[in-house]
Amino acid sequence: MSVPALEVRGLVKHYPGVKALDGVDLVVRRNEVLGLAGENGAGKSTLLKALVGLVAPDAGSIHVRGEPVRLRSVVDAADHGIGMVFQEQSLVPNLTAAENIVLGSEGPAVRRGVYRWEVMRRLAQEQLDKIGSRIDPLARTDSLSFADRQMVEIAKVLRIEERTQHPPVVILDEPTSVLEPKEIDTLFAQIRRLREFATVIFVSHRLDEVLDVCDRVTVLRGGRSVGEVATAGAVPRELHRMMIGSTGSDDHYHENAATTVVSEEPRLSVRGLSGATFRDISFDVARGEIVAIVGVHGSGREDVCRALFGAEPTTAGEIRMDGRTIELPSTRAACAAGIGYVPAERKIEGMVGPMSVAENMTLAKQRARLAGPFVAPRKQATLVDSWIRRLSIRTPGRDTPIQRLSGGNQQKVILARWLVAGDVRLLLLDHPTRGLDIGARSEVYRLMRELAATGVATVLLGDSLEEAIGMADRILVMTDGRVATEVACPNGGKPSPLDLVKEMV
Amino acid sequence: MNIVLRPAAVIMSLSLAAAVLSGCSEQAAGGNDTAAGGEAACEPSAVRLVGQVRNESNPYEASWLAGGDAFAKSVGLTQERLTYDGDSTKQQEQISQILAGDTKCLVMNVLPNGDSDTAPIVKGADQAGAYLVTQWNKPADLKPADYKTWLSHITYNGVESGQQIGDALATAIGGSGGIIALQGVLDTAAAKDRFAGLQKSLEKNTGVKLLDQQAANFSRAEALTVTKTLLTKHGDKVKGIWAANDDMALGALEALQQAGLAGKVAVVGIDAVPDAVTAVKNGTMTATVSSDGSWQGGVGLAIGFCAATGKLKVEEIAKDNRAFFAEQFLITKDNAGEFAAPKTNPADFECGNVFNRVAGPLT
Amino acid sequence: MTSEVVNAPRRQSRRGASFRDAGPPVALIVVFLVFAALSPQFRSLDNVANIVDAAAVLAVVTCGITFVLMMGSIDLSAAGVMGASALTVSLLVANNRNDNDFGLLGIAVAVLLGCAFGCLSGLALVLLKVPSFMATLGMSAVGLGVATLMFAGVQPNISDTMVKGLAIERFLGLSYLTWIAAGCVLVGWLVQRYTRLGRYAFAIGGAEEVLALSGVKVKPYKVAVFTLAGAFYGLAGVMVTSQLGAGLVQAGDGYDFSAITAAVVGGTLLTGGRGGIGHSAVGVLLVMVLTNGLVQVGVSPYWQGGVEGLIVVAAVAAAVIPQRRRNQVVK
Amino acid sequence: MSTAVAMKPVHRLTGFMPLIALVALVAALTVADPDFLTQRSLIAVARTAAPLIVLAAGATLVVLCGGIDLSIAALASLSTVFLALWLPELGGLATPAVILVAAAIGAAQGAAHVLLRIPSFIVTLGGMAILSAVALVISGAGTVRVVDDSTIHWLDLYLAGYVPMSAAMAVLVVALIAVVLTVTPLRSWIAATGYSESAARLAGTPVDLVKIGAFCVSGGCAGLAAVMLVSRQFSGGPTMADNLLLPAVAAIVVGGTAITGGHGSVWRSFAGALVVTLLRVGLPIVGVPSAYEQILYGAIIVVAVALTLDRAKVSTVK
Repeated sequence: MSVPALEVRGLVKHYPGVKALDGVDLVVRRNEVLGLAGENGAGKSTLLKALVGLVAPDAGSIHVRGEPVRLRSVVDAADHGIGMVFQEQSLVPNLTAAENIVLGSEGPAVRRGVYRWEVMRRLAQEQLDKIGSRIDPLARTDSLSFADRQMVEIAKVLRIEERTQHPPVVILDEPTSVLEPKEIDTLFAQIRRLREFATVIFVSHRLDEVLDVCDRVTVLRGGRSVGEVATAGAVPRELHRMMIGSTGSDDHYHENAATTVVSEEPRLSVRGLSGATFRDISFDVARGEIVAIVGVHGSGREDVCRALFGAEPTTAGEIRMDGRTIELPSTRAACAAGIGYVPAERKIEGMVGPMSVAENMTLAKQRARLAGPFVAPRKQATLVDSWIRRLSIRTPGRDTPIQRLSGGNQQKVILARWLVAGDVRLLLLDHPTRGLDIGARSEVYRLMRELAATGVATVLLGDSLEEAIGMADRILVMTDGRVATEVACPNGGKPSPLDLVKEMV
Repeated sequence: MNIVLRPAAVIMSLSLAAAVLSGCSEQAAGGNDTAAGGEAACEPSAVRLVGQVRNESNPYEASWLAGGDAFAKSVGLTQERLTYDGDSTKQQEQISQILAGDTKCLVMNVLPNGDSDTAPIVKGADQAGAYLVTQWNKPADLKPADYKTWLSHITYNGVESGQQIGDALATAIGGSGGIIALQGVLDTAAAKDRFAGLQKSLEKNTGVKLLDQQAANFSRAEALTVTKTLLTKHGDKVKGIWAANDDMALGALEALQQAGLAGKVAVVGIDAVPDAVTAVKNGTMTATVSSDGSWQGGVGLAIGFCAATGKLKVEEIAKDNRAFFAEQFLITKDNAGEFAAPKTNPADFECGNVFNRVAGPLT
Repeated sequence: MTSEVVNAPRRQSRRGASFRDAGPPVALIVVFLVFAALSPQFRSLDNVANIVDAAAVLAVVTCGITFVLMMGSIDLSAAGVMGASALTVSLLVANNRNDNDFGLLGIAVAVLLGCAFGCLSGLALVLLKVPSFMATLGMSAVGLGVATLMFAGVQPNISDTMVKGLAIERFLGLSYLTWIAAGCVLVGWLVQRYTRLGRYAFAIGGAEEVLALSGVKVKPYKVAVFTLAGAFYGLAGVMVTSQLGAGLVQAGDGYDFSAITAAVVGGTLLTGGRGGIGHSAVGVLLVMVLTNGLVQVGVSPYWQGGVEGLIVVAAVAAAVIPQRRRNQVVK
Repeated sequence: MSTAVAMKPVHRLTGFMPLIALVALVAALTVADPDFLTQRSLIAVARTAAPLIVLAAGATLVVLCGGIDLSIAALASLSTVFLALWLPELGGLATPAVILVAAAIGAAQGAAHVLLRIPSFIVTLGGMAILSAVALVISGAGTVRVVDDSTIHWLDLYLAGYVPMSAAMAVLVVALIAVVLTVTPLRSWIAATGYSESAARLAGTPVDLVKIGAFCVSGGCAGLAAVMLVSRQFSGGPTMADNLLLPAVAAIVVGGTAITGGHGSVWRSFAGALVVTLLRVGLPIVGVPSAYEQILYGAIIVVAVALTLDRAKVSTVK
């Protein structure tokens, strides 16, 4: 058998108080697509960072084609033929695609500090050709669609080929989390094409995807590799069981906890709502109902969601809450009306990273921690601690900066933000499970069900069609800024993703 | 913040309590309250000489400090040089810091940044019993004669100098034609007086027409741009340029040179900085008015030194000498040679001679 | 002055971007036409040449500051660096203080001194992690101190005909200094468009952490950008000296804020990653047209500063309003 | 988790850095001139620093929100003129009137920044020019003398014979702002706005009001600083406080408040203002020549910022 392209032996990494990697072993064979699965905190990110030289391991070794190596930086890793497509896209938005592709290793495109644009365009084109992308290399990156940017990113990583004579190792960290189904298909086609000349490590929270595109999956748990599965014939549940260490519940979406919607006056009633990117939107959400809005990029569903939170201006239409017409000139007005919003971009729009868990949790509903006009430290402590317990948020304490928590726990704090005052009547959830692992997702789902049971109406922009179908009582399909159709989605009568996709395009 | 907050609150409430208990007072307690006031004469070697000007980076004020140094050296002392970058608050801060030290034999020769800065300096010096001589800027209703240790205020008659150079300019352009005026920093007495002088001159020389007036803030660079703009605005109508100081006049000269008008437009200024005197001598500038920086720097300290050492009794200084215009001369091509190399004359600083250059009481 | 994370949630539409780019030139034309209508002297060819001449020094300073602003940093060291360079050059070329007569070499030394100051600011930023606002403010004070030391009480007047000639001699109706400034703008544009330094400065303003992730060592480029800016200030100090015929400590007074104003009015963002030399050149002209126009139409000197401030705010507002968004971050 | 525990001592130390810098500076000045460390001298420093402290404290709020207020000094100058003009007619009411008007002007600038979406740097830069022009015009471009200063004279007195009233007022203002921020949701709102404006807005924080409020307080503080200056100078002038702008900003940054917003406090600016005052006043007093004084000022301020900056809280330094 040939020497593996990449091998990791007994890698250990300590962070203060945490053992992120506890002797991980990993073998990546040449020209295979290896899936890496594991819950948040299983050590995936740390392992990947170690592989591209961003984290120095405390013990253990990394072997590239049998040779032990020490990777000190991204450049070092690239010299050994290892490159990574980062979860948060790592492109400079105000440079051209070509510049991003050659960034850091311009080679002949820059001679003595002077750019040779034609050479650069050619170099970039070569990379883009490899993956069959037809993006204009000289387009500014921030004018490209998200999926196109992902392509640019892959093209950029493939530049490492030029540094070594051997086939490169390309790491894709959560590449699908923000892609639309069609874009995912394109990406998978690219990955299969990549396999012809490269080795791929693929990381995703969506186990079906992992099984779909990978040849083999290694499962991490608690900083160790706990198993390896050949994907042919494997089912997600088996992987899931290995990831969490026990048999996962079949009821991922907690469907049996779904409340029966009693037909009564709707909690939210939208009539003829129009804005810059959407027109004439009308729908109702009853108390305790979860309504999902699905649609491709550019369907306008995000903007509808933001308009309902007063974060996007509207030009016409009426919004009623519990029968009373409300005006939403600002996000503050929406808050006062009992509307809560969990934005998709958690790190930018959701949380205030350097501020504490307690401050983040009470940011929207200050009233909950006040006595008169003053902050009551005891009241705040009791309140925050109780929500930390109720949502089992894993944090060293309420005063820990939220940026030190894992993604799932951060998201729980953001959700708790709307619950602490107990006055939320409508929740707008924009990709609430983006970037969360299965365990954390499941907890968010459970929470949504619990809230629905108390009568909270929910508008959900799902991370995937499956999620929308699994959680929603009703689904609105949006295309080109309009509601194309409405699909009932009761327990036991769920539509299939295919049916929805047909409506979406 | 919580940790910091508690002691702060305590300190706050304590200090408030203390205030209620003890009431307020005019002056900080402690230190020496002996208002010297000329009672006990100081040993010459114990006198502390302080000279304060805006900055050391212009020729006029540099020569002021040099004059102060020369005087200090003549009596075996050194001058403490203070500069405040034309920053009123910084000047006050420095003064109050100086006055917080030993003020028994302190002599200060100060150039207040503007009229408004004089009162607090005077008040502070008076309370601390420091000898003070101020120059140039002072509000009219504030009079040294009302104070014990504010020995004198020296200035030049800005109206007179503004008028003198205005007249010289009028003569140079043959009594008729358009001129432009470059004003100094608008809220200073010097700028206002000098401009008032120009207006007087214009009343007399009816043929001369003031085409435009702009502020160039006593700055050579600003004068350059403003002059260039005014030259294009008024074109050939400009026969002369009146500048409220020499720096601006020199800036205007550069502008004329760049516009190819060198020698065709008459320029006048005030202050007699070396470059301007040279220019007058060469004929590129028409006239300037002397104000002798090094003499000002020396004589202010000398008056204070004489008073501190008891050679000059404050009560005995003639009332007219407590606030006076110093002699100034119109410098034209004829007499420029005499002013080309200003020297300090130690004799000027003898206690008997310090008021020799009094041209008249302040009006 | 913050860096937004790479993938801004809502992209600028391309139309919005072009709006921003078109705003300042349109404002320039409008302001010019307004003054031209109000004052016949303003629209004379002489005055237009005068405006362009007067813009020379500010243009050079703004060239330097633009690169720093593109990175998202700020530079307040122009005043000090120009003062030091003005004194240096006036003491090195033929002058009344000493027997030096180094001519062009003197100019080169002054520019190099500017580089050194810029380099120090940059080093303070990357090594000591002092925000550029403070690092350059401190450097400005140091520059003024050095200049005052060299001044030593006597104004150095230059007699070097070559240096003085730069301000006096004309080519095609504009002074040599103006052509030098035009050259600087061209060089600046080339640097910004065609060199790694320029493109990286732009990229640092866009997403600094991405550069680091791509294995680019950002720090040397930051220092280099400040050094380049210092060179421009050094040259500007020489130009002021040539105009005034003397080395003044105050040579750079006020240029720091005017240059930032010019750059921002031209459409360069203080947060970095947007704008450039072309924008700044338009901004410089806009500021100069305003200054000149207000004098030409006879606005009282008391009010000139205020009216200028008002128009600058209005110009920026006019450029910004078409692309206002409700949830926009403005610092 | 032990992370937090391990961080604490370091964190505490950085919190005290402005204070340490202050003490070090006093020590250095004392070494240079032993006469510097006298009671009277320190009292004079406290009195001197008062207007700067108040100015810096107000502007700190704007900086915490992620903006900058360049108009404070010009606004203080204008306020001195207002006060000097109004004292004869309004008497004791002139002081609150001036503070209110200054606060209103600050709020107006804040509103322009928020509503027109113009960067605060530009709004306040323009504001600086406009306010200066107004001050020049209404004062007739000259100093306005205060003949009867009886109603503001109290600011120039000494509490208990030692504490300058202006300094006590400055401490009071700083403490008041700090206390109000801590015991109300304002601190969370301001910090959230400064760290991440979009996140703050989407959490329903009244970002616009918070910003306008910060500018309003900044303006009010400029007004109060103006009252202190007038009580010290016995007059108002259209350019009187102009030179305090850069020292005030320097005070904020030297205190360790992040110029990018979010992290910092008014107490830090308090210490920063004392450091800057000591540099402005102390260096020439202990006999440093003018040219070297500027060089030292520049160098020390850079080093002081390097010391006080809390690198754990401020990720990117621009």
